[in-house]
Formats: sequence, C-alpha cells, structure tokens
Amino acid sequence: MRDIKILDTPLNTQSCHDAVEDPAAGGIVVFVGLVRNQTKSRQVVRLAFESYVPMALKEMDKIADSLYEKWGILHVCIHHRIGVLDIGDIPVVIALSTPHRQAAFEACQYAIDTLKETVPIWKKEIFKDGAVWVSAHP
Amino acid sequence: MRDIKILDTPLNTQSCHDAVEDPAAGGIVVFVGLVRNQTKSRQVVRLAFESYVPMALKEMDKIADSLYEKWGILHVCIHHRIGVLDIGDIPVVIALSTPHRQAAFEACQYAIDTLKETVPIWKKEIFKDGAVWVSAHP
Amino acid sequence: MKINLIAFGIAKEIINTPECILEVTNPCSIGSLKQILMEKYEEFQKIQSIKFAINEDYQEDHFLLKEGDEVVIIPPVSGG
Amino acid sequence: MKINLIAFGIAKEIINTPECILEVTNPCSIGSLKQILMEKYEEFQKIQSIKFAINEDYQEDHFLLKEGDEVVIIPPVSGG
Repeated sequence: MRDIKILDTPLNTQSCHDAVEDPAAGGIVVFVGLVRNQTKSRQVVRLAFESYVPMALKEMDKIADSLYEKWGILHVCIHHRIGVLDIGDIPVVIALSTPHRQAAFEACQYAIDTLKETVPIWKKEIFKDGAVWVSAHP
Repeated sequence: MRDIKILDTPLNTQSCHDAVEDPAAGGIVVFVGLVRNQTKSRQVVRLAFESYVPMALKEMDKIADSLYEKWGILHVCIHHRIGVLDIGDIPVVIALSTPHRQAAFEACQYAIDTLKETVPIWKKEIFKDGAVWVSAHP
Repeated sequence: MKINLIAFGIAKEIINTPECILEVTNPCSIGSLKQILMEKYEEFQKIQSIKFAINEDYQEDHFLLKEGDEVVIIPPVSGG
Repeated sequence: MKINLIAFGIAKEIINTPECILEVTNPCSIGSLKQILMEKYEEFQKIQSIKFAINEDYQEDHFLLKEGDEVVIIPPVSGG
C-alpha cells in the first residue's frame, strides 16, 4: 500500500504510522520534519510552502517505487503539507514498514533525502525583517 | 527530556512522538517494533516479554546518555512493553528529536541496536506446538 | 512559436507572474530557453541551478520544445 | 557463604525457580559461579552466553562475590 498526499491541513503522525501497519512487519520507521525556530542562527517566524502538485506527486511516487524495489518495504506513507506553517508545525511525515528494521531505517532516510532533492516543493523562510526562498541562492 | 519506561499496557506511538517535540527540533525519528506473524518461516501465535526491570531501566538510561553525548539529541522517549503480546502489538517505541535529521536517524538506529544487545528483556516466542526463549540457543 | 511558461518559488517572483506565454523561434531546446530567460531576467543568473519540466517530468538541455508546450521553471527545490 | 541467585528467561526455567539461595565457598568469583552452575545444571552449557549482574550492573568473570550478594543470571537478551 502506498499513501502519497500533498495536503494543506495539519499532518498527523499517528495516522501515517497506522497506514503502514502489517502483520508481516517487524518494524516501522517514521520521519517527521518540523519547522525549526531558527536557520543559521537567524530567527524564523514562519514558513510558507508551495508545490507544483501533480509533478510533486509523480516524483514522490518514483521514490516509493525505489523503496519497494531496493528495500522490499511492505507499505509507505508520505504526506507533505503546503501553505503557511508555524514553528513546531509538521511539513512532512514519511512512515514505512519492513519485515526487518535495518531496511526500514535505510529506506526512510533515502526517502527524505531524495524528497529534498527531487520533489518540486519550495519553502520560503519568513523572518521578522524579510523572507527568502530556501536554496535559491548559493 | 528523557522519558524511559517499561510498561505492561499497550504503547502509544503518538504520545512518544509528542514527548520529544521541541521548537529547536528539525526532525523526529520514531522506531516502532512490531510483533511479526512469523520467525524463520515458523508461524508465531503470540510473544511473552519479561524483564529485570530496575536494571533494564538503568541500561536504557545509559543508552540515552550516549544519545545526548554522541548525537546531541534534544529529547528521547523509550517505551518497552512486557507481558503477553499478540501479532501486530508494539513491544517497543523509540522516538527522538534533533536539530538536523541525519543525527536523528543514526541515533535512533544506535538506540534500538544497543537495546537489543544490552537491556535485560527476554522474549519467548509462542508457536502452536511449543515455545522458545529467543536467542537462548546458538 | 508560442510556449506556456509556468513558474514557482523564486522563479515566479523573478518573472513576476505564475504563468505567461513566451514567443520563441523554432526550433528551441530547453538549453536555448534557459539562455533566453537568463538574458531577459538577469536575476536568474544568481540562482544556483534551474531545471525545467515538460508534462510533469524533468527534461535536459537537449530536449526540443514544440508549439504549445507547457514548460515549468523549477528553481532549487526545498521541501521536507 | 550464601548468595541470592535470581534468574530470568531461560535461566529461570533451567534452575526451575526465579530465585534461590546458593551456598558457595569464599572467595568466589563470577567465573567460578559460572562453572558451578554449568556443572549443577548441564543445560547452561547449551546457552549461547550467560552474563551476570550485581546491583543492576553487568560484571565480568574476575568480579568477587561477597556474602549476601544478589546475583542475577542474565541469559542472552532479546528485547525490542
């Protein structure tokens, strides 16, 4: 089962966890991204995420394909939120289950690393005195 | 904050996740162990866990010490369940938060690997036609 | 020929619209389009890397555009 | 001297009780205790490895026991 969504409402860690449960699973690894209160020691007020949604879903689907092929996962749930997020809010949850735990850690790390490289989602950091699109400038 | 417990009641992934939230956290990694329906292709009916509780808590505390020292984690929650568990039940949840995600993955994997090596908890696999203490025999 | 240009993130701010129609000479590769944009909007030269997607897939510099293509400018992504 | 022996998991099944008092000659190291148990209960020889804890800490073979110590037999752990 793959449950891949881009949502403009708060994400729920528990429901992502529940989505990947399976009697053959020995372990579930969940990665939860959080909005930090600072970046390079500059105070962040909030974040704004936007996405090219149809392509983002397609790229997330490619990540899921790799998870099944390379790590033999049982199920995966990737939820990414867009819109305006406050400190402590959850922009992304990736949960996956595998028969053995080592594969779950590796697969989950691959999933978030690849998501950050290939999925067309953009984050704008909003400071008290301005805003920047993350990663846009060297 | 460290939240280390051995419980004889069902574990809750969400509450372990919530226990490690922090405005300075960039990521949370949660590992959830599950009771699988088979081991080496033999059908498991249920599991029974027992623990030398005071020492198990002490060993889990040593693991937490390492997580703070080696990976600079912000918070950790380790809950292990004892008693009789059915297929799909959760024997262990480890949740931890860090400023950057790479450390969270490494630290969480270290925590579960070390728990399985050092913490005095024993698992008996109950089959239709017998039962064995896991790892007792080569 | 005309292509539909769609922009997200900082690219949307640079071209100052999420979507526009651009007139280019035929044939036009993605590589050529990138040059055109760099000249028309100097700020693109400051961006670390710009990719392009046609039909929801990344395409490389040698990819040839055709009349009416929907070309999406993908500045460096930063999800997660 | 007398020591209190506490057993968990398969060790509890081998000595057939979770707790008992054992009379050993003084001095007695953990290494010696292990030998005594191996001889008294042959099944311990089939166990992959046995460790011992005194005061909730693992101790090595050279550790010397004293009267009244609580010695916990730790067969291979399998939590998680």
